[in-house]
Order: sequence, then C-alpha cells, then structure tokens
Amino acid sequence: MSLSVDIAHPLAGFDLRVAFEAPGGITALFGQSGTGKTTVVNAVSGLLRPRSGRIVVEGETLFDAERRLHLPTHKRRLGYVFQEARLFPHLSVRQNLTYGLRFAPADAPGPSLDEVCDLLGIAPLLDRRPGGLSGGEKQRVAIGRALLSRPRMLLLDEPLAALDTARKQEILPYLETLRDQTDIPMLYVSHSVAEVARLATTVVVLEQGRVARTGPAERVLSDPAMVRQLGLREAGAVVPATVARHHDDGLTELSVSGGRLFLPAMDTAPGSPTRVRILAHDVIVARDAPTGLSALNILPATVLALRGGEGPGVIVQMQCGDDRLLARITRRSATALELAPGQQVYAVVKSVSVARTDVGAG
Amino acid sequence: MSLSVDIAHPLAGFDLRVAFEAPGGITALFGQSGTGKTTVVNAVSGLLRPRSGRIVVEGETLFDAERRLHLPTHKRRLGYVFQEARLFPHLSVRQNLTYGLRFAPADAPGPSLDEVCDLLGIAPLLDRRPGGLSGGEKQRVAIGRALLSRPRMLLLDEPLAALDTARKQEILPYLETLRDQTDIPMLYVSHSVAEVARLATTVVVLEQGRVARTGPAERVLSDPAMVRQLGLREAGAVVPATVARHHDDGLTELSVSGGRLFLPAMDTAPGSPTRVRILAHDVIVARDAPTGLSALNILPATVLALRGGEGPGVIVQMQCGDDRLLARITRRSATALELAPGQQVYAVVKSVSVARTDVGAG
Amino acid sequence: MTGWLGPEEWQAVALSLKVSLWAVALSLPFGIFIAYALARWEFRGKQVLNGLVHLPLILPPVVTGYLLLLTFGRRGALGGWLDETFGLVLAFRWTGAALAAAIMAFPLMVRAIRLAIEAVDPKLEEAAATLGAARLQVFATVTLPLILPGVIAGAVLAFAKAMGEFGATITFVSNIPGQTQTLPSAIYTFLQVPGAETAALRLVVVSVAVAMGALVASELLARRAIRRAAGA
Amino acid sequence: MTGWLGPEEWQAVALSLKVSLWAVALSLPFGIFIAYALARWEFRGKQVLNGLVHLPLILPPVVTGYLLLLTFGRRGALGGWLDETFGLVLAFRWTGAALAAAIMAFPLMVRAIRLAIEAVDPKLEEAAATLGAARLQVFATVTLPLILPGVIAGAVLAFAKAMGEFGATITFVSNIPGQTQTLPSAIYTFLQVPGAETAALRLVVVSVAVAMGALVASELLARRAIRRAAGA
Amino acid sequence: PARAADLTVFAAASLKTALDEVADRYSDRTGTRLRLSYAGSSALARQIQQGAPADLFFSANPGWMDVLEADGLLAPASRRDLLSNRLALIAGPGARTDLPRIAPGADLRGALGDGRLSMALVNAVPAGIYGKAALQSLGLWDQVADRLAQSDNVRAALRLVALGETPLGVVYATDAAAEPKVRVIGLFPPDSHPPIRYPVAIIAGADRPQARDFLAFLSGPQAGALFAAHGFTLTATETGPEAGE
Ligand SMILES: Nc1ncnc2c1ncn2[C@@H]1O[C@H](COP(=O)(O)OP(=O)(O)OP(=O)(O)O)[C@@H](O)[C@H]1O
Ligand SMILES: Nc1ncnc2c1ncn2[C@@H]1O[C@H](COP(=O)(O)OP(=O)(O)OP(=O)(O)O)[C@@H](O)[C@H]1O
Ligand SMILES: [Mg+2]
Ligand SMILES: [Mg+2]
Repeated sequence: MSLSVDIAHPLAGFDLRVAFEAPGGITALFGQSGTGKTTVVNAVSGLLRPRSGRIVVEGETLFDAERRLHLPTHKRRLGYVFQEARLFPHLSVRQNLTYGLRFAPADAPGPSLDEVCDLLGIAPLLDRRPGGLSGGEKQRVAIGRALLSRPRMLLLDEPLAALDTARKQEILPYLETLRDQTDIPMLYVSHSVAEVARLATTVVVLEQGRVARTGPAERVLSDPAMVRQLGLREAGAVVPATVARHHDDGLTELSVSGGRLFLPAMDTAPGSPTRVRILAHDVIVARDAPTGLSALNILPATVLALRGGEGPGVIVQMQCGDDRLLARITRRSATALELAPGQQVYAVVKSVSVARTDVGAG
Repeated sequence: MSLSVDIAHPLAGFDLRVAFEAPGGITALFGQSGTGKTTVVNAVSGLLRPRSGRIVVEGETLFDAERRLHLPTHKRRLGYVFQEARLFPHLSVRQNLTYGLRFAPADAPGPSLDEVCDLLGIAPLLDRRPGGLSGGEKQRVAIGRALLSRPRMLLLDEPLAALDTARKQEILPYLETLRDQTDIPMLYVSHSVAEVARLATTVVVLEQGRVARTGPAERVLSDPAMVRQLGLREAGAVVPATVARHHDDGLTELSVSGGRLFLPAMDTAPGSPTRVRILAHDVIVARDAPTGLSALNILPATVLALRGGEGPGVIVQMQCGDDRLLARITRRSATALELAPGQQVYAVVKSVSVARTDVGAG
Repeated sequence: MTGWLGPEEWQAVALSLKVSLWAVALSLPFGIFIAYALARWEFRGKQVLNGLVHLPLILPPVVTGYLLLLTFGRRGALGGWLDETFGLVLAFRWTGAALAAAIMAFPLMVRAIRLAIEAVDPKLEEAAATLGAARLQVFATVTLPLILPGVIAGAVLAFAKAMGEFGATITFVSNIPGQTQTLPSAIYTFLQVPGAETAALRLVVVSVAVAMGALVASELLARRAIRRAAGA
Repeated sequence: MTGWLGPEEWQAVALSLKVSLWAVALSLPFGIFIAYALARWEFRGKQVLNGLVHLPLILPPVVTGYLLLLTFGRRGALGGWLDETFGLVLAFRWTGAALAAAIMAFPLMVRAIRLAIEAVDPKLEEAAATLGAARLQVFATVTLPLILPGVIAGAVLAFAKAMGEFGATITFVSNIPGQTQTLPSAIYTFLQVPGAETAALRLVVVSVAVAMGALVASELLARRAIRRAAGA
Repeated sequence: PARAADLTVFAAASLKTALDEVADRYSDRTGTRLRLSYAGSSALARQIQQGAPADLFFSANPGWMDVLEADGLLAPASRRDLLSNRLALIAGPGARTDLPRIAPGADLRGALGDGRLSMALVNAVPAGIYGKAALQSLGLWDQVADRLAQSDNVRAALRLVALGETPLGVVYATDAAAEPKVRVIGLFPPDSHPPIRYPVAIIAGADRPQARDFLAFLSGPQAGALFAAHGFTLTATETGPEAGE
C-alpha cells in the first residue's frame, strides 16, 4: 500500500478518526465542508501532529505516535497546494515559484519553470508581486510553486476551486499525466465529482471526521448508495474500456465489455486501457433498439434493480457485459416502460455526453 | 436601469474599461481568471476609485469622476462577500455575523441571525473564533456576515466556490428568494455556468478587462457563440416556461412554447412563469417520434442551422415553438440522420436532465 | 514592610507610580494617534513629526529636561501661558514630572504602536467599511483590537521607561520630596553618598519589582490579545 | 565645518558614531534571537529573560552603569575574566561605552523586533516548510525578510538611544576625551560650565542631525521593506 | 592606551572651567597631554575603586577622597586639599530687590515669595550638604526646608536661578561668579558650615614623576592664580593623610 493513514486527533467539538489505505496514484478526499479533509492533509504534511496513529507513504513511516516518530515537514518533500494560496508576499512570482527548488535534491526530476508557466498561463506575472494578483492567479502560482519543488508527494487542497472552466481543462490533463507517468502519490481534496472521477485512483469519503466509504474510484463513484454524497446529477458508473481505434471523423471508438462507445478523439494509442464515466443522468433506457436517434452509443443491457427514493426519480441499475451502468429516469417512465429486474433493455448514451472531463486513463 | 457601470481604470499591464447596464436582479460577472471581475466589484463597492467613469445603483450615483463624486464605502451599505473570507480574527463567529447590524438603520429589513445560521449551517460555530474554521466554514460565515448587514446591494465574489454540492443546493434557493422577493441588486461573480444560469438576470462576460458580451441571461447563455466561454458541456438554451400543474408522481409539468416538459416537483404555484435551461449536451435529435424511451420530454422542432467546429461535434440549432433549442451531437450522427436546415425533427430531453440547479424562477 | 523603607521612600515609590501611570495614561491617546498618522497617512512634514517624536531618545536627558524647563518653566514660553489660561503649573510639581516622563517615554510608545498598526491587514479594515463602519468606527472595532498587543507593549515600555526616568525629570522639576522626588531621584541621592549603596539597592529592588510586575501583567494581557487576534 | 567644532568635539562625534554603530551591529543578532525566542518559544524562565532584557529601561541609567562597572570593571567578576581570557578590556575603553550603549538600547531593539515577529503569519512559515526549508532556512528566507521593517525600526531606535545614552556610559567608563567621551558626555561637560550652553547647543545640533539622518534613512528603507512585504 | 607622557585626571565636573585653563597652561609648558575626565565625584571615585586608569583625582567631595584613602587607593602622601570655596546666596532675574542680608533671623521665606530656594541635593551633593549646614547654623533652615528645589548638581541649581525659575539659590561662589544672569546677595560666613575643600591626590600605582610634576604645578602659583581668578580660595597648606578627615 502506497499511502496508509490511520490517525486520531480529537479537538474540542470535533473528533477526527480516519483510517484508509490507498495504492499510490491519486487519492481523493471527498466530503462536506468541515468534515476534516484539510485536517487529514495537514497530518500527512506534518504540519499537524495527530494525537495518535501512523502515516506511511511509499513504505516510509512519516509518523508513528507509538514510536514517537514525527518526520519534520521539511524532510517530507511535499508539494502542498493550500486551500488559501499562502504565497510569500515579499517575493516576486518567479521567486515564489522557484522557492522550493533550492531545497530539492539536485537530481530530483520535475518540470521546468517554463513548462509550469505555460501550463498555468502565469508567464506574464513572473515579475509581479503576489499582492496584486487576482484570486485565480494566486491559486495558479501556488500550484506552480508546489509542482516546481520537485516533490515526492503532492497534497492538493481544492486546487482548482478558484479557476474557470477553461483553465481547469488545461490543468487536469497535466495532473493525469503526473499520475500516470510518475509514481508521486497525491492526496487530492475536491468538491467536484467530475474532477474526482477524472483523476482519482482511490476515493475516500469523509463524513464528520470519519471515513464513510473508501475504495477504488470506479467502485465508490458507481455505488448507488453514494448518490446522496455526490449529488443527484453526479451519480453514475465508471467503466473500464480499451481504445479500439480512431476514426477519421474525429471520434474515438472504445470497446467496453458490453459493446462499443464513441467519443470525441482521445490522444491515447489504440490498445490502451482507459476509463469512461457514464452519468446516470446521461443514460436513457429504451425497450427496443432505437433508430433514427442522434445518440451513437446504444448498449444492450439487463435490468438488475430499480431503486426509488422519495422523489419522482428512480435509479435503474443494469448489467451491461461485465459492467454495471446506472440510469436515472422518472418513476413515470419506469412504469410506462414496465421495467423490472431481468428485463432486456437498451441503454442509450449520447456519445458527446461521455465527456472529456469524465474520461481518465488508467 | 438599476445598475449602470461605465468605468475605466488603467493599471500597469492591465487596462480595465468596462461599461454595462443591468435592470436590477442578479447581474453575473463571468470570465476567465484575471479578466477584471474582482476589480469591477471593488469599484462598485467603493474600495477602488476608478480613474474615470460613473457608477449608478438604483438611481443613486455612487461614483462620478467628472463630478468628483465618490461615496465612501461605508455609506454604500453593501454586503460584500470577498473572494477570500476576510473574517475579523479578533471577533467570535457570532460577533462577525452581527458586526454590520450596529451600523445598519434600525428599520432596514433583513434576515435574523437564526435564519442565517440555519441557512448556512453555522449555528454550531457561533462561539468559535474564525482562526480554527475550515475553508468552507469561513466562507459560509462571510456570506452570513454580508447577509446580516442589512445591505442595500449585495456583492458576491465567488461566494460558493469553496462549498460542497449539498451546501450549494441549500444556499442557491435562498439567493433566488432574495432576488425575487427583494429589490436588492446583486453583482455575482462565478465560474459556474450552472450557478449563473440559475441565478442571473443579466450576464456580463468579461474578457481581458473588456465587456465581451452582455445581456439577459437567457440570451447570453443560449448564444452558440458563447460556447467557447462557457465550455462545451455548459452550452445550452434557456427557455421561458409556465408552470402548468403538479402531478402526483412528483413531477411538475411546464408548458413551453414548443410543447410540455416534465421535471421533478417544483414548489412554484401553477401559472407562475419560470425558466428552464436545456443543455445542448442533454438533447438527442430523432428523425421520427421515438417510442419506448425513458425520456419523457419529446418536443417537435425544426432544424435551423448546423454549426460545426474543428472537433467531431456539431451544434444543431432548432426552432421549437417560439424558442430556440441547441443540441450537441456528433458529425457522424448528423450525417447518418441527414440533418439539414428546415428539416422536421424531435428533440428528446430527459426529464431529469432539466435539473434543479438549472431552473430558476423569473 | 513599612519598616523596610522609610516614609519618605514610600512617598517616592508612590509618587513614581503616580507619575508613571499618569504619564502613560495621558500620552497613550496621543501615542496611538501619532502612530496611526505615521503608519497610515502621507502628509507634509511627516518626517519632521517623526523626528520630533524621537528627539527625547536622541538627546541626552539633561538636554531634554533643560528644553522642557525653557518651554514649560514658570518663565517658559508655554509655561506662563498654561498657568494663566488653565491654572496648570508644571514647574516643580508632580505634573511636570509626569510630563517629563511622558515625553521621554513617548518614542518607545509610538514605535511599538506604529509597528503594530503597520502589521494590520488593510483588507480587514476594508471589510469593515463594506459593512457600514465609518473610519473611526473601523478604527475602534477592528484596528484597535488588532493592535492591542502593540498598544500594551507600547504602554508597558513607556511605563518602565517612566519608572526609570531621572535626568530629564530632575533637570526640569528638580527634586522635591512628595512632589517630584521619584524613585530614581531617591536612588541617585543614595548613590552620591559613600556607603549608601545598600539603601540605594533597597529602592532599586522596589523599582524593579514594580516594573517587573507590570511587565508580567502586560505579557499575560498581550498574549491573550494575540491569541484573540490570531482568531484561534 | 572643522572650524565650527573643535578637534575634541569632532573626536566626540566620531566616537559616538563608532560606539553607536558597533553597539547596534553587535547586539542586533542577539536582539533578533532573543526577540524570536520571546515571541515564538515557550520555555522556563521566559519571564525572567524578558525582565532582564527590560531591566536597563527600568533602572536609572546610573544604576545600570554602576552595575556594569561592578561586573565588567577591571576588578569586576566578568571584567577580569574577559581580560585574562580574551584580552578584551571594556572598562574605560570605547568598547565599554559600546557595551553600555548596547545594553541600554537592547530593550528597545528587542521589543520592536518581537512585535514584528508576532505579526508574521505562521502559515507562511508552514508553507516554506512544506517546500523543503528547514527551520533556519525558513527563518532566513521568510521570517527575516518579513520582519525587516521591524528589524530596521529596532536598529534605528537602538542607534538613536545609543547616540543619546549618557548616564550609564559616564558611570561605567567615565568621560575620558578620545576614549570614552561620547557626544552626550561632551554635552554634559559643557552643561557643567556656566554660560557654555551655546557650546552644548552646537553638539546637540550635531547629535540631532546624525540621528535624524539615520531616522530618515531607516524610514525610507523600512517603507521599501514594507511595500515588498505587502507584496504589491 | 595613553602615552607614557600623558596624564589622565579625574576631576569633579564643577571644576571644569578653571581646571581646563590650568591644564592648557600646563600642556603648553610641558608638552604633556592631559586627559580630563569630568563627572560627579561619586562616579569618579567608584571608577577609581574599580581600577580606572586615572593618575590623579581632583574631587569636590572630601568624603569620597576619604573612601579612596581608606581603601589604600591613593599614592602615599600625595593628597592635599588644594582649593576652598565659599557658599553664596544668589538671586535670579525674577527675584525681588529688597533682599535680606545673610544673617540669623533673615526673612528668607518672605524673600522667596511663592518661589523656591534652589540648591543641590542637600543630602547627597556637597554644595547641598554645605548649604544645609550653613542654613541650619544660621537658624534659617526651618524657613526653607519645605521650599527647596534640589538639583542633582550645583550647576543645575544655578541654572534654575539664572532662568528665573526660582528667585533664590545657594551655590558656590565660583559658580555665581561665572554666571552673569545671577546676582550674589551675599556669601555665607565661612564658619557657618564645614570648610569646603577640594582635595586632590595621585592614585596608587600612578605615582610617576609626571604625576608628581603636575600635582606640584596644581599647587603652584600659576595654577593658583588661575583658580583664584575663577573665585576659588587657595588653601596653601598641604595636608597629610592624618589631616584628611
Ligand atoms: N482548533 C479547533 N477547535 C475545534 N474545532 C476545530 C479546530 N480546528 C478545526 N476544527 C474543526 O475541524 C473541522 C474540520 O476542519 P477541516 O479544515 O479539516 O475541514 P474540511 O473538511 O477541510 O472543510 P472545508 O471543505 O470547508 O475546507 C471543522 O469543523 C473545524 O471547524
Ligand atoms: N496593482 C496592479 N498592477 C497590475 N495589475 C494588477 C494590479 N492589481 C490587479 N492587477 C491585475 O488585474 C487583473 C484583474 O484582476 P481581478 O482580481 O479583477 O481578476 P478576476 O477577474 O477577479 O480574476 P479571478 O477570477 O482570478 O479572481 C489581474 O490580471 C491582475 O493581475
Ligand atoms: Mg478544507
Ligand atoms: Mg477575483
């Protein structure tokens, strides 16, 4: 296990007791405001010394209350993007960015200043001081500072919250590349299910200082029981897929266990494994194979279960090849279509609705 | 015009020149990081004195460079939620919340402390100091502080960015109520199209210190030319509708000019006007009236235009009654369905895909 | 304890306390105001004002005392006017001793408070303004509480300085038991006489004890204020 | 200008500058260290240390000078040891004057720096630690630059105080022209002579000019440092 | 570090005017550089106790000389009471003109009006101590005991009178003579107070020929003339250790 956290830290009025294990990659911490996400990240960073427990990263014990071991923060070699930017006000943006470099081992690999500036669009800011930067600019510099410090571990506390969609779309693929091409473990706090789905290898859901649910991202995010935490719009399934081929009209064909899916061109080589997220909300259920529809992705499936809540909606869980899909439809439609477990149906997924942000390799 | 801004403020390396008018309600400032949103809000608040121009709110001139008029900030009676919380560290949460009350006219209307605490879920924090609060807790207290100061105008700079989905779902309806039941003008900065679509009466899109586009929300957000700013996933149409009736199975029926739509129960009285946002991404185009589909909303429409970009997608603009709908489909589907302007088609919209956040009254 | 110090010595202790407390109490508002002006405003003559405030630090105390004498003495430019207009006599009175102590301590007080003001984030003051607080209200409800540790530090520095002030005081208001014979004057007297070192020592101990008490109290107060300002 | 002041007076000016500069330069590292300890660490005897630092402010300068004489005089407990061990003689040398000035100015220096340290947001230091900076490196690259205005304020206060220090100096190292006769001592000497007030005044003017120059320079420096630290 | 030929003289600050002239004269004549360190007698004496590099000590306070002598810090047979002084009652610019003569029963209090009598510290500084003794022996002390303004040195007391802050003061005759802004009302009878002595001595260990030479010069006629010009009385008699009291 690459990241193993098992800590307890009681505070007045807030009792943190969190244990989880994660196999490298990106571990997403997910949960409502005030459930202890930042506290956990602080414990991993060494800024907080928990009352008891153990923290092990990549086989190295960073903290062990019983052995009175508490590796000081500066020896942990972290890139921590704080929830507030925490830029050094007396240094220029450039000096902020390169601050960590001088303390990093000379041979540690990592991106160059230019690469980071390009990625984050902060080249024009290099000679300014942080005081006059806009909120998003500050946050981007903070991300750059963490990336440039040649960290052995990345801690990202809502790094993209202050950024616009376009900028997010540029940074997310970079984080994916980091995840796939390095073995830097990352702890990623976010309120955005789309971000988590795209990036996370493992998801840890916190609720009032406790772990409510933890496991591989596709499992946790496809769990109908998670609908409440994720919000209705974000419920869905994450399905493993393989890139089959790239078509001339800009579509990429993926094969999943239940058939094939088309989505806008991916730059992944044919044969590569990938993951596709299919939101329950984006799936229409049809009794008969539909024709004359603009939706390209139509997969045969078998209804497994119908779960109704208090509202007018029903979650339909379907078996589709080896995978399970979710569809969120109205109770009225379920009745009209006479849906019942065991029934053969077609899941209609708009190709473009399998959107770019919801696809992650790996 | 309830809010009229026409200012210029050149800075080293950044030249702000912004003019727009908005008819009360919520005016959303939308744009990439560093385009001048916060600068505009600061000018309206009086914290920044622009080099030249005029700012008029509800007929009262707050700033007029020519007349050398610059109403001091504290006389403007604002509720400003800053991008960073800016809580008073020496005061308890309760004292922070009630800080503005003592300066407000005794008869100014506004919510009570209890109401605000309930809305924001901050009652357990009342006796704590801001230092130990989590990021989201701080932001909620800042929102509460602004609401409680009995403001004549609300300035909200990314107020919900740090909050989880569940909490947002609780605060958004409150802001809608404020918008509908009071005539407090609001200037609302957000990167979330869903928030903007739900709340905004007027949208002002900024680009590098200039107004790129401005107008009523439904117009700006339905504009295919806005796809780039909004992001592909967020393109869509905002369509006026009337609540027709509430069904027993938890669905509300709306009538739009092109037919009827079902969506999960709204608590708006039948006959009330409302707005529905239909994302291009959520619309499937069918040649023939489809049957046996879980989607309840099927509207007859006429293809007006097809706009292709570089990617594999096409935006189909359709006339549907008096309204225009957008659908985003693949070029391959467009070819397969032989879509062309003037052709009769059906727009298939999943009822639950007309989601709660995307509906706003007014 | 009364046996340990003679009545005249007790008088000196009491007088020193009175003089120092008044000196600090009366100069504190001015100190805060001037510190604020120096920290936050730009105006002509700012450097001159800054220099004037520091003058008592630079000048030998005797010179300060002499200048005070020239200004506030009975024959002094202001002294006569104050006497005629307000009936306020400073020469040879404890009030004069308080003035001397206040002026000698003023630079220390102003510096401490000014540093604290410079450390206050103007963004918080802006936030207060958006909530309807006028300038003075912002100062009273935000700035002042935030600089409290600095104000306390300034006041206690000034108090300590006032307790130890000797040169300017004796030059200005001389040494009159019960009026202007402060602790340092009494200590000085003992030190002039061969063999009176132990008598001087007793007074030194009292002086140190008083000032240390003030110091420790101020530390506790300031720590509480800092903890509050840190918001934890 | 040479005609304006006599050679002995120039000597006093030069000596005062030398003494004050050395006093400030040598005590600054200690001042920063002790200010840091008082601001950031909890340890036994913290209040005692704090008291000791403030002692020279509380004690009449004559007493401080006398204690210095007893400790660092040729016959003093430490004086003899320093002489034998390091060949360092303080008594009746300019080095002693520098020591006296440093000690008298120390509380002012420490207070200013301490206030500045207390105003530094520990979150920035934490951020530096996450980027790999060890404690001392954090101090050198984050804390120190951020407290620079406070350090400058402390140093200039100390310099001004050192330029004006008289009581402890004359008591400790006497008033030997060319050796220990600083500006204030020279002024004092003139004030002992009836009618020599104008001669004293000339020296006062020099003293004020020097200190004001330092003050204005420090203001400009500190303003730049503040502007940097504000990040604009 | 002093050149061998240099001499360091610790002298009471009240001697400055006269002693500077004497020193100049001596330097001109012999080429010996003199370093004169002026401060209060008590401070200087304490410094000598702590090994100050003084060759001679010229005190305004015999008491402190006694202390040094008792500590064995004086070169044997070098101490002499060189100068003497008188006490004067002086009036400043603000004083009345009908001032009483110094005599038992004089109405000092009336002369003060609502002002104060300026003196050096009456329990600590020699001028004050002598002044108190004089007033007591004339029976005038009780009139003024609660109307004093005491300063830390006699020049400061003189300054108060010169500035008109106090109408009257008791200072040395030498000081009164040097300050044109004050009038001398009268001198106290020499027998109304213990004799005012300025003892000088060579410090033990500094008993070099140069020091002896300067001591001799101080006692000689040239120096005497200069001292006299500043109002000092010369006590020609050399006093031995036994006459020190
Ligand atoms: N010193 C303290 N005393 C009491 N409670 C504290 C203290 N410090 C933090 N807390 C509480 O611990 C809880 C967890 O805080 P944390 O910052 O980890 O939340 P979070 O999950 O990061 O929330 P957010 O999404 O709002 O940033 C919060 O409710 C906070 O109020
Ligand atoms: N003093 C200054 N000098 C130069 N440029 C400045 C100064 N102050 C602000 N700017 C620039 O003005 C631009 C607008 O800043 P503003 O804070 O209004 O952006 P914003 O739209 O709120 O961005 P964000 O979404 O990131 O908060 C930024 O690029 C910022 O760097
Ligand atoms: Mg957090
Ligand atoms: Mg902004």
